[in-house]
Amino acid sequence: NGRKDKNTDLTQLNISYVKSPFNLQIMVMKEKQLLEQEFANDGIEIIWHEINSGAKQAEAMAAGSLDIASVMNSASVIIANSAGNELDVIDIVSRPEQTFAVMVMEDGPKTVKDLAGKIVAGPKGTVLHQMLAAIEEKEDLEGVQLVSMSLPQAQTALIAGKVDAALLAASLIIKTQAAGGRILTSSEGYVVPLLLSVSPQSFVENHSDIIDRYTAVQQKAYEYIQNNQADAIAIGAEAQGLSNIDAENLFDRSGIAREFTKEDLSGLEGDVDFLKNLDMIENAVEASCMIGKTLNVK
Amino acid sequence: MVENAPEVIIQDLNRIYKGSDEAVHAVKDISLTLTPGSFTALVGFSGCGKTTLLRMLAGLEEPSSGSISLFPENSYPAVIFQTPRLLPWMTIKKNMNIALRHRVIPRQNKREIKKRVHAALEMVGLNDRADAYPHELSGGMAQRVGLARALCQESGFMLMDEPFSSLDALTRENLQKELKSIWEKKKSTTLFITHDIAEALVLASRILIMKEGSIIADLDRNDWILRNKPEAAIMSLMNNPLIPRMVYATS
Amino acid sequence: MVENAPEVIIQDLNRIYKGSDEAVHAVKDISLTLTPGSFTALVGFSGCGKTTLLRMLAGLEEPSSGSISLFPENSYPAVIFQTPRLLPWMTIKKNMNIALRHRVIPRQNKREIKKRVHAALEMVGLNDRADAYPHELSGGMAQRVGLARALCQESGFMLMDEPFSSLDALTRENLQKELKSIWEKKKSTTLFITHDIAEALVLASRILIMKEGSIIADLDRNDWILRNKPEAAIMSLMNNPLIPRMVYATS
Amino acid sequence: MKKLKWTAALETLAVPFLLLALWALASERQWVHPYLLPSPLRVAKAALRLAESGALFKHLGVSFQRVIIGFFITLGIAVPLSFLIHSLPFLKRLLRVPLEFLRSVPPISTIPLLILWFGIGEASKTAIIVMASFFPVFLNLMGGLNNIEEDWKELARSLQLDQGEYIRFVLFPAAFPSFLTGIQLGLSYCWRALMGAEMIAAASGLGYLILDSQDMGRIDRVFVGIFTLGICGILLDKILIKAFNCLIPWKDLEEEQNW
Amino acid sequence: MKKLKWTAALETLAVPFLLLALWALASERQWVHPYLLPSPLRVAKAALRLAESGALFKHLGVSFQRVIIGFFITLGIAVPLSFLIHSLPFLKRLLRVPLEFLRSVPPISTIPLLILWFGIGEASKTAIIVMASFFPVFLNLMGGLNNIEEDWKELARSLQLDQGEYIRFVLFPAAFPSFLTGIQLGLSYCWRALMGAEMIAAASGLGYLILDSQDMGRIDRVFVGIFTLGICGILLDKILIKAFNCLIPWKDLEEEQNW
Ligand SMILES: Nc1ncnc2c1ncn2[C@@H]1O[C@H](COP(=O)(O)OP(=O)(O)OP(=O)(O)O)[C@@H](O)[C@H]1O
Ligand SMILES: Nc1ncnc2c1ncn2[C@@H]1O[C@H](COP(=O)(O)OP(=O)(O)OP(=O)(O)O)[C@@H](O)[C@H]1O
Ligand SMILES: [Mg+2]
Ligand SMILES: [Mg+2]
Repeated sequence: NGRKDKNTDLTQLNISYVKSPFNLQIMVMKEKQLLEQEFANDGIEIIWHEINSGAKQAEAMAAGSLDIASVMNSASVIIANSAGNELDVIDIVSRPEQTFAVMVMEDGPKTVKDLAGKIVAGPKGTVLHQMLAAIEEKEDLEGVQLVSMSLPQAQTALIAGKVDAALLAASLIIKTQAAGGRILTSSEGYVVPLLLSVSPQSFVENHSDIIDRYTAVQQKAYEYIQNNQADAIAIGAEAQGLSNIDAENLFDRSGIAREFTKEDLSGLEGDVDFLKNLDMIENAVEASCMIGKTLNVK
Repeated sequence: MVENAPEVIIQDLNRIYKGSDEAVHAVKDISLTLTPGSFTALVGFSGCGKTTLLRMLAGLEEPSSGSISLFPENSYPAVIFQTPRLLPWMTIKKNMNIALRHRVIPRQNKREIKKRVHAALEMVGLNDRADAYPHELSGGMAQRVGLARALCQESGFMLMDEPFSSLDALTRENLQKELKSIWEKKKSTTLFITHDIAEALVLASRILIMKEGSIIADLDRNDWILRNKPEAAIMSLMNNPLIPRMVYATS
Repeated sequence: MVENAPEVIIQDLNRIYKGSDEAVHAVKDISLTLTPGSFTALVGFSGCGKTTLLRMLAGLEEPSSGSISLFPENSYPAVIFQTPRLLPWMTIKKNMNIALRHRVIPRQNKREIKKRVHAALEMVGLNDRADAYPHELSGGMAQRVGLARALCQESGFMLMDEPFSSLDALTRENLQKELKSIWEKKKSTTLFITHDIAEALVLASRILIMKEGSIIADLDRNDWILRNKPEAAIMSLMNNPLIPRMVYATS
Repeated sequence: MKKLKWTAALETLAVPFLLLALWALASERQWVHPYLLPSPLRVAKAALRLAESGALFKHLGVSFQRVIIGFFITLGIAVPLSFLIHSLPFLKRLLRVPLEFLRSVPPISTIPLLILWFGIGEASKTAIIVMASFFPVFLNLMGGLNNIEEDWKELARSLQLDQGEYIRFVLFPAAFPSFLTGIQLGLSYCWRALMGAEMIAAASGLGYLILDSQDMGRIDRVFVGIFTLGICGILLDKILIKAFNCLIPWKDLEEEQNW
Repeated sequence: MKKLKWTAALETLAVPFLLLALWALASERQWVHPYLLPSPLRVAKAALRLAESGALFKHLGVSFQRVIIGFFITLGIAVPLSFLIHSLPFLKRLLRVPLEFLRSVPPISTIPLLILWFGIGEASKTAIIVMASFFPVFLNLMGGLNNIEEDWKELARSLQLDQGEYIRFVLFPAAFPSFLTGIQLGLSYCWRALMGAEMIAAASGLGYLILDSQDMGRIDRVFVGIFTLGICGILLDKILIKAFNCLIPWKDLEEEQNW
């Protein structure tokens, strides 16, 4: 009953709408209005906010402007939590091992080993950075120099021949391929990136039923995708303004996931260590503390 | 209509400019009373401090020491500056209008304002140029607009700094007559700076001669010294470096 | 030194201003020759077109029609404007200096420039204010600086627009004398606008009377009409509305 | 007269056409990678596609509204504030340091605070635009007000103009040229600020179009966005000047325009 | 006199202190999420940490250099260009459209082109700064030049000043108040542009510090960056005015300063 009271205060639900890299569940949920239908009877209005950046979603949640971040990468979640912005993982969206890649131009380094001593462009402190660090470690490379820039700039710098390699994701991979680029390696075998749904801890505590219903809807979207793959991909293509072929390509790389597993949890722990080792977070956080109380780790 | 004309009492007035090169003692220890409704001319060499004195009376310059008192206190002078000072972004008519907004009561009385502006421009012979902008006027025309603006304020206190300097002899003579007749009707307390001694003699009942910041002579028009060849007399007074402070008016 | 003084030939000169209210025909069909080394005074009512004519001679205003020719062609006038036009961001000395940079050859001759500036300021009695800024001067002082600036250029062609209008009688008389003696030495072709007919008679050998844009009389100082009461004669000429174009000089 | 107009138009458009030709040549000859410098034709096609689908107009409309609102808020703060500061010296001493401080702070650096105060809706976007365009308007107007000639102040005093009349008849007309520079600069900085503003949770707008196209690797659309911004900037500037021209009869601003 | 100075300082610092107190109170009472508004103490600690490690000075040094270089390039282009356009009207007609266009284009939207032309080194960062600060300087100077009184032009003509003397003695002094507004605005926009500039492959600089800290959720460091920018902006402005004061003896700029 107490819960019900809290529900009645809630007249709107602010959710971020993150399309890229290729978060098909979210796109299906929004385009098919699954959440709107779910909450229609409670008089809860769903408000979508298009925010791609993890950092900005974290800020918006701290400000109370955002209740659920539909997709955040694990690094952003850890960084926010470490800085005292308590956010809980409420669901998994995908493990996009194929979505992130090191790319070079045709005449660039031939193998991963050739990256030694090269200049690589990409965003610092993200899963891409983590991927590069993992490659360096695993392949025992020396002198790889990361120049920090955003993805579009990294792509431009690569194509303009100003850097030897670039860390890219999703659409930009396809576009770079079209522009004569080549995938040197994806993150597969080096790191498992995690894309997660997140909500402020206070919100999870006060509105666990809402969270449950949200994850259930996301589950429904997942099932819809499995059962009507072509339709779903068409929705994604429409939402992102891509051709169906590109969309399918992206979908195949997106590694969409159904449930948060024990491996994911240890992956999250690994991410914490990575960020800590690079001095990008000050306070280590327990991975388990970031798991929302509603989340069922399988 | 002397009720509107204030009495002006100046006591030990001094003005020292701290210039970029040296300090200039522009007005030195001037004490003076302008009786209500009097017309006083102020003459003196270029740079002797006439404008400075007038500006202090107009409240535009702070005295370095000394005081200026007006009775009644709320008297406000109509000022003619040494340069015409017409706002370049307004037509002549508009320039005149804004001078009247506070003078014509009730303020809403647009017709009265219009009438006065018309009459004043008529007097200076510029009615046909009412819609021109200041930069389209000749030097003398601009000066006449400045005069018209001051006269149409119908103030009981007039401060005029060489209002006729850029006018030809005939226009000047006509305007002197106009000014005289207006003053005769209105009897405003008037201080009139001029370089033309004949003009001072025609218009003023009292003539002050200023030199190096001081009033060196204070003459009444009926003074014996002005009986014959008054111009020569005034010139010689102005020229005499020895006179400490001669007040002929009292003699 | 007449070699530097140009001959000025004005033919069918017209100037029409398209003002914001109405068109003004400021100069009407003027044809005129100023002989080399002559001193000509130009008198007329306020707004009759004197300044416009002078500005066209100075090359500051385009004629609407007609032509102005100078012999020799490269003559450049020293101009005294109706307002002093001193650059407010420079001291008096600097204002004078920049007028001389092109006149003193070789240009590097700083000493010569200094000497001339000193002499010119001396003449107008403002040497002690050489380091003051224009806004620190009285109206008459600023006008005298304008005069000094034009005179120190030592040009063979002088255009002066009421250079003494804000000066007291004595200063004016002194400067008239100075100007006369300079002109006598240098014999520049000079056009001198004034409102003071006595001044025109003292200085000029030829007097032009302008009315409503036209030259209505062209008098030589020795003309019979100026034999007695010349001022009254000129005034009556100026006033007569019927005279079409009287050229007395030739009579 | 007609001929004159022709040559004027020719001169005006010469450089743009030259640049266009150069661009066409550069992409034709593949001097640079065609991905980074798409051909004019491709950009035109992208523009057409965006226009046909109506997306371009939606983006434009949204951004236009933001620019207008932001600009008028800027005017609404900067104009009264500068007149107030001009007439009340203690306000100047009070506000000097905070305003000087804000002057060098990049609006986008304050996004966390803006989100905190204004949320992620329109308000914080508008705040970015206001911050970006405030100082050109404010400083220019202050400059204009402070450089007014002493003569006019004295005249106003001697004519006993009250504060309102003084502002209307003397202060504002005298400061007007500077004010004009200020609003022209301010308006451009409104357009420019769109990118920063639409970084915050936007789903449409020209800034969003550019950002999103960059993310999606659609450089042709980035160009469409840039051109739309540039052209709209020119047009809005013209309209604004015309509007001010109607309000202020004593000057022909189109001629007066600083350039 | 001493007392006067005291009250002046008090007035100047009143608002900053008030804001500081409010901030302290807000974070003490936890009116807002401490993640978005860290306490003054935490910000001070972060600043101290950054200062101790020398990182802050490194960032500051790098950014300062970029600002200075960018600003002088802006001056170097805008000043001669505006004088040229002022004296050669055909140049105005030629360059009008391209410059009007650029006026509303956000510098950061051109990053792809800048990377293409200038690479990822200092040049493209400088280009961003120049683009951001060019128009305030240019438009203000144009405004100043075009609003010069006809009287002075005539005087210059009648004194036969040559072009150089005309510029030196007449044009520049007359346009100076506007120019001053322009450079003050330009300088602030240089500081502001650091964020955009240091988006391009930077590893240090205050803009980078802010961006990186935003990404890393270190809002306390964002504040350190903002404060450093704001304070350095004030200081550099003061120094610049002093320097100009030495160059230009005819005015006391510190008093003349628009505010
Ligand atoms: N820029 C202008 N635009 C329009 N009309 C003008 C302009 N300059 C002068 N005029 C008009 O031309 C006529 C002649 O003016 P001008 O200045 O030549 O007179 P002036 O003889 O010098 O008079 P004053 O003795 O008063 O100086 C006047 O009617 C004046 O209004
Ligand atoms: N703002 C100022 N700063 C410094 N000195 C000034 C200032 N105004 C006037 N002076 C000086 O004060 C003295 C008197 O000037 P004032 O203008 O009163 O003379 P004036 O009698 O009106 O002369 P004129 O007949 O030439 O107009 C002059 O020496 C002048 O240089
Ligand atoms: Mg005076
Ligand atoms: Mg004249």
